[in-house]
Amino acid sequence: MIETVIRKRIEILTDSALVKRVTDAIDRAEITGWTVTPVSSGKGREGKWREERVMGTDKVFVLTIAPQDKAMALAEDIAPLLTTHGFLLTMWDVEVIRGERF
Amino acid sequence: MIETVIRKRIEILTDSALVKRVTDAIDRAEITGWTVTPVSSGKGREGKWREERVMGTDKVFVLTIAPQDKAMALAEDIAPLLTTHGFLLTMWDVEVIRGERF
Amino acid sequence: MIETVIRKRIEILTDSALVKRVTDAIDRAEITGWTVTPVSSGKGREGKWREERVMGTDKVFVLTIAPQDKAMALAEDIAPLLTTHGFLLTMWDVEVIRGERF
Amino acid sequence: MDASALQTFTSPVILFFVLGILAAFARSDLAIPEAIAKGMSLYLMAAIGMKGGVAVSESGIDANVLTALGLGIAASFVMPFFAYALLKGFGKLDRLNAGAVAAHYGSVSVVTFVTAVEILEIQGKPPGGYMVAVMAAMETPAILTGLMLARGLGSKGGGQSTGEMLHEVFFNSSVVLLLGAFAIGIVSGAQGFAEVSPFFQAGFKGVLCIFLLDMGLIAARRIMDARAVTWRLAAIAIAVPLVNGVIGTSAAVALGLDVGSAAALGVLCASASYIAVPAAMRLALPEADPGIYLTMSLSITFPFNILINIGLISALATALTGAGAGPP
Amino acid sequence: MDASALQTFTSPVILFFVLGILAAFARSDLAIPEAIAKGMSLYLMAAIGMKGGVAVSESGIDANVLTALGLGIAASFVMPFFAYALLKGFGKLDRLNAGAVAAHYGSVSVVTFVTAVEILEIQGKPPGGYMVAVMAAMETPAILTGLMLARGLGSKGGGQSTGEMLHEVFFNSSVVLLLGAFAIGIVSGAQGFAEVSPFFQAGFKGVLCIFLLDMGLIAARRIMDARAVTWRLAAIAIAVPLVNGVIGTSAAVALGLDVGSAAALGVLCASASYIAVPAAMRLALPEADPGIYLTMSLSITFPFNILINIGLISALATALTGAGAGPP
Amino acid sequence: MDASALQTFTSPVILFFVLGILAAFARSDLAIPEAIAKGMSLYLMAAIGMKGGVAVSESGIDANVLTALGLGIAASFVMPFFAYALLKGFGKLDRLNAGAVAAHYGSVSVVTFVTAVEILEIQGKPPGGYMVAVMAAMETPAILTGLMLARGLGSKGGGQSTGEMLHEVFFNSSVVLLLGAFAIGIVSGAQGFAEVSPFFQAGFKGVLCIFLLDMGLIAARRIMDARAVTWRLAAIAIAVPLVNGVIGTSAAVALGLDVGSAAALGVLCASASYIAVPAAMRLALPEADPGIYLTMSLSITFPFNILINIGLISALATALTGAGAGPP
Ligand SMILES: Nc1ncnc2c1ncn2[C@@H]1O[C@H](COP(=O)(O)O)[C@@H](O)[C@H]1O
Ligand SMILES: Nc1ncnc2c1ncn2[C@@H]1O[C@H](COP(=O)(O)O)[C@@H](O)[C@H]1O
Ligand SMILES: Nc1ncnc2c1ncn2[C@@H]1O[C@H](COP(=O)(O)O)[C@@H](O)[C@H]1O
Ligand code: NA
Ligand code: NA
Ligand code: NA
Repeated sequence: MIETVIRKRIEILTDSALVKRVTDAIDRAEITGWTVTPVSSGKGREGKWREERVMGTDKVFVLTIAPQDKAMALAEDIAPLLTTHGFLLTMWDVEVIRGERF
Repeated sequence: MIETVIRKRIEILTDSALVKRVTDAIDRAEITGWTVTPVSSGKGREGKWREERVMGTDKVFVLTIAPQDKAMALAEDIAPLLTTHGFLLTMWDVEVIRGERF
Repeated sequence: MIETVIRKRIEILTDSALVKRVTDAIDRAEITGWTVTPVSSGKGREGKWREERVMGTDKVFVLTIAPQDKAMALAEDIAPLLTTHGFLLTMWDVEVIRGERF
Repeated sequence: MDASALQTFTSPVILFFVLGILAAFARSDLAIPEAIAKGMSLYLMAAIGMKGGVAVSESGIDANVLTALGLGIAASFVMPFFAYALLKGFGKLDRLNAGAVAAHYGSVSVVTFVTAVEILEIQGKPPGGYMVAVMAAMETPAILTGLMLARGLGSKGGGQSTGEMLHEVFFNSSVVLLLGAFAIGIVSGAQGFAEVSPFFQAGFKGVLCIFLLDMGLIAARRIMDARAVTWRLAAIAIAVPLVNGVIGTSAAVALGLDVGSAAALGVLCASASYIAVPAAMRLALPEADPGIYLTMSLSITFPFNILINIGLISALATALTGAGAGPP
Repeated sequence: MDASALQTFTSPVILFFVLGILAAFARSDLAIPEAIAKGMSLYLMAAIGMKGGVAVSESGIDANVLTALGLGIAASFVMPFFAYALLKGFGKLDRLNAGAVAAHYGSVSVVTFVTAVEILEIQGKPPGGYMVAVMAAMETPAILTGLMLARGLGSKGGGQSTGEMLHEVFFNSSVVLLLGAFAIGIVSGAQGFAEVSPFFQAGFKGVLCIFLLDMGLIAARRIMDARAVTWRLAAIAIAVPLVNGVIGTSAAVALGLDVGSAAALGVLCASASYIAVPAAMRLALPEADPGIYLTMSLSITFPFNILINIGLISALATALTGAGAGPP
Repeated sequence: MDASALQTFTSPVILFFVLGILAAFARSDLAIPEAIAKGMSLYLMAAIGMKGGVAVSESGIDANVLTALGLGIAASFVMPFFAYALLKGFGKLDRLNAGAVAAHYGSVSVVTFVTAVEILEIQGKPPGGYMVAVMAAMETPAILTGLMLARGLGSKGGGQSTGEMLHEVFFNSSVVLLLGAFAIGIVSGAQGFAEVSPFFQAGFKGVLCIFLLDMGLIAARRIMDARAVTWRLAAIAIAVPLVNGVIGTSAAVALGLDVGSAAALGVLCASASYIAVPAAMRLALPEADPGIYLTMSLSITFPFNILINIGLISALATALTGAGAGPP
């Protein structure tokens, strides 16, 4: 049977203009990589938003797979941004194949 | 160390024309927000679909982070839609930072 | 109360040109369906990539919900592709409603 | 059929559609990004709406306009009954799916209409500008008939409330854009249109080429994946547009429409919706199977109309009005 | 106002904007794909930039150009102070939000400018090509003033470093594309432009129609969802463009600009950014509420300028220069 | 080089490419949405294909066409050997990556060709319409040679089956669209093309401007992120197009092609694929490093060809044919 290991999957909802700050933090945490996926619209405390690509205030998800310790270091590092910029961070355990890559 | 709390993450695959029914249900469950992400194509019991934006029969994911009780209330509320419209609902536990927001 | 069952959610990051190989594997594992979602950019061992739709080297996520045994069969089946093509596979347990569909 | 029918098949518009079909059957990975396809469909509706409005601002509104409008609306209401009977009897569909499919055949396809206008213009029989308004008016009634047939009178089914439903139907994006652009055409007139005609007029046929390339790809791919459509249903998807086309054209000629407008009305009757109605059905009749109604309307009726039926209807209108004799 | 004001309302450009607003209020699902909207906005900037550059390559650079540039930059620096005072006093905003909103009113809206140029050209008062460079130059100074007002001198707030911030502001995509295309227009001149004018010139108004349709939809939907904007703020979103427009136009006339350029400068002063500045504010003042600044600039000031204020400013410029008497 | 070379640098097409490169180096956030870029690339292929087909429908097929086709196909098969030797020897790549890169240099870049045609037309040396078919025919052979070099004869590697591979290669979207549009051009001829020429012809150069803006951005950003490309590989990415261009042009002139067609064939030989071949390599040689082949072909060879090599090849063709003497 194929072998899997447990890693943290972290997903961060962020303004697309601020992706670089998040990925810089991921690089600082020495995580091997990240993936950005698009987001269409949403609602939060600040109301609804959608179709804001023209205004440059649209959002994306940045997701990264990392071992527990690096994941926590990353969360620690970007916690201030969560508060000032209203980012959303969720993380949970996933099984990955070829865990030596992460 | 940064503090995290456990919340449910619910993801609902729905026709993009029906997003409003799902988000209305989320609002009814008094969950603080939701995020919509795009979907490209898929296959289910009714066969494959793709590139259906012109036909208006394309799909999206609606995701929302909520405490256990509200999550269950939401699931209860939209269960009929799952059956009639063939929606897909998955949910799992995630750690979030700044849990007081959800 | 509404009834949920536990299933595996598998997400595979793959080149969009190779989606068919992944979905063929899903069909072979006799899983009921799959959903493809878009990806914008990323960074891995091979460096950054983005906006590569013109070059046809862009990526997508293929996600599928399956019972544990079929999920493992699928993982087993596409493990070689993970190595040769640098795919990313994560999987975790989720609750689903109307579990008889999966 | 005369030389003009052949001319159709050397038009790039039709040839790009054929290219799309062939590419899909050859399993090529050719694909137009969805956002581009959606943008082109909005463009085509805005352009056809404006052009119609400008034409009406020139010609004014006369009895013909009202005749065509009345005929179109009546046809949209009534045609689903005929289709429904065929679908339940010969086609062996249940009530729900028969009603859903019938709605598609009562309603109209914007792109079929647009392609017909191009072909009729090449053949020297341009339809009246008001036909755009007729088209917009024909989108909706069939949806109501189809729902009634599917659900039975009175019952509401698992879908949404009727008020919500009607709102969806009357304010769906294609109706709003077509009628909105039509109104803009009327208000701004030929002079106002001149400013924007390099965009809306000059680019029109080229965009239609690429859009039909995409529709060819989508239609052919869908039929390759199709499982739900039997040969009986396929036969209906050819028979209904044939019959509806003949009836629509004949009625239009009988009521005095000119050759181009009569042919256009015939094409509208013959065409089956694959944009507005599928979306409405997902909302109102979610239990109906898109695998049936989309495949029939998009993958069988649509290509049949584009490649064959428009030519037949045009020839019929010419024969019935005796217009073929004069110079085009 | 004279006949030309009415003419504005029969222009498709304006009518599509109105259609967008009405469709949104009717809760239609009409929507332009985001990628298309973004593409159109890039197209409009490239085209207006090039056209400006070509015009300057013909006319050369004279004292007027420097006057207009100086006036525009000064206005962009200074206008936020006036808006800030009003927003804090009458508008009851806190310092942070008042500064963020003020930055929007000091900066400019490309689409408002583009629409004004179209209207002024219809009215026979085309502004000088160099006004594009003035517009690009006016985007940024107001951001600096707004930040200073919001944060107080010296403090840095929770945002990014000032260096990073300045880089963002000077190399943001609209400044780069406008000035880049402007430079290309100057280098390639009328001859080079001729090659590409079917794309950049002929298509321009049509693209502007569809883009304004989208802006109408977005502006109206935003105001329907809005909660953060009080009547006081709504009043400010009308008053500031009125006052800024009058001041800008008068100053431009006083300094000797021709009627079209003076009106264009007035419109730039009156317009509020809803592209470059909101993006900069999310970076630099993340705690400020986009629900306030976007709704004010996009949903109130922008439609007010398009539908009413451009006409007023044009009339004012004509009156002040006495240009209305001669043939257009 | 003469005045016409300078003229190239005042063409908006080239200037927008330079703007893209500069904007990326200045770390501006300017970006074209992917869907738009993809749509433009499809548009360019459809348009160039049709134009070529129409030209052939006018000129007919003669011996030159077959000469050019044969020469192109032979070049595409043979050129990878030379590149492979250089890449393994001087470039120090392993067999796998050397084969993958070599395939790129044997194949062609559509956009390089399109840009060359624009430049050659400005210089009064338009290539024959059939060169589009030559281009399409040159896409594929190099892929087969490259795979053979990378894998050795017979072995199959970790990739897909050869049948699947060949299908991919012959029905990939650019081959299908180019050849399909070429066939449409032949069938519909100049008359059919006239209907759609405002879209496919008039808009062409403008779309090319924006597309090259995007390619400039992408090429420059990729090289800023690049790590896998050594100075040896960078030198090869300049040397190969230089040598291939000279050989291709000389052979074409020797075989009697006219000056424009010979230059176009030289450019095809010099150009390196960054669309069809990278996609094929991901499928067939997934272990090869895209960081090497994409960076070399897209970020070094492509700009070198656009900015310098097209001009050199054009001058060479003129010198060899003695065509420079006559009026353009
Ligand atoms: N740790 C990670 N977390 C999330 N995505 C990753 C990670 N590592 C790699 N990726 C994604 O997988 C792609 C291929 O990775 P690689 O094969 O390492 O170049 C990258 O471009 C990223 O999109
Ligand atoms: N409970 C939630 N579940 C999912 N997404 C959320 C939730 N709350 C907020 N969001 C997303 O986060 C964005 C910013 O939220 P806020 O800062 O509360 O305005 C919203 O626009 C949503 O896209
Ligand atoms: N097992 C599955 N895993 C992931 N997505 C699925 C699965 N089954 C169905 N779907 C998605 O749900 C949509 C509707 O499914 P169905 O109602 O079965 O046709 C499909 O088109 C897929 O996008
Ligand atoms: Na019909
Ligand atoms: Na202003
Ligand atoms: Na080559």
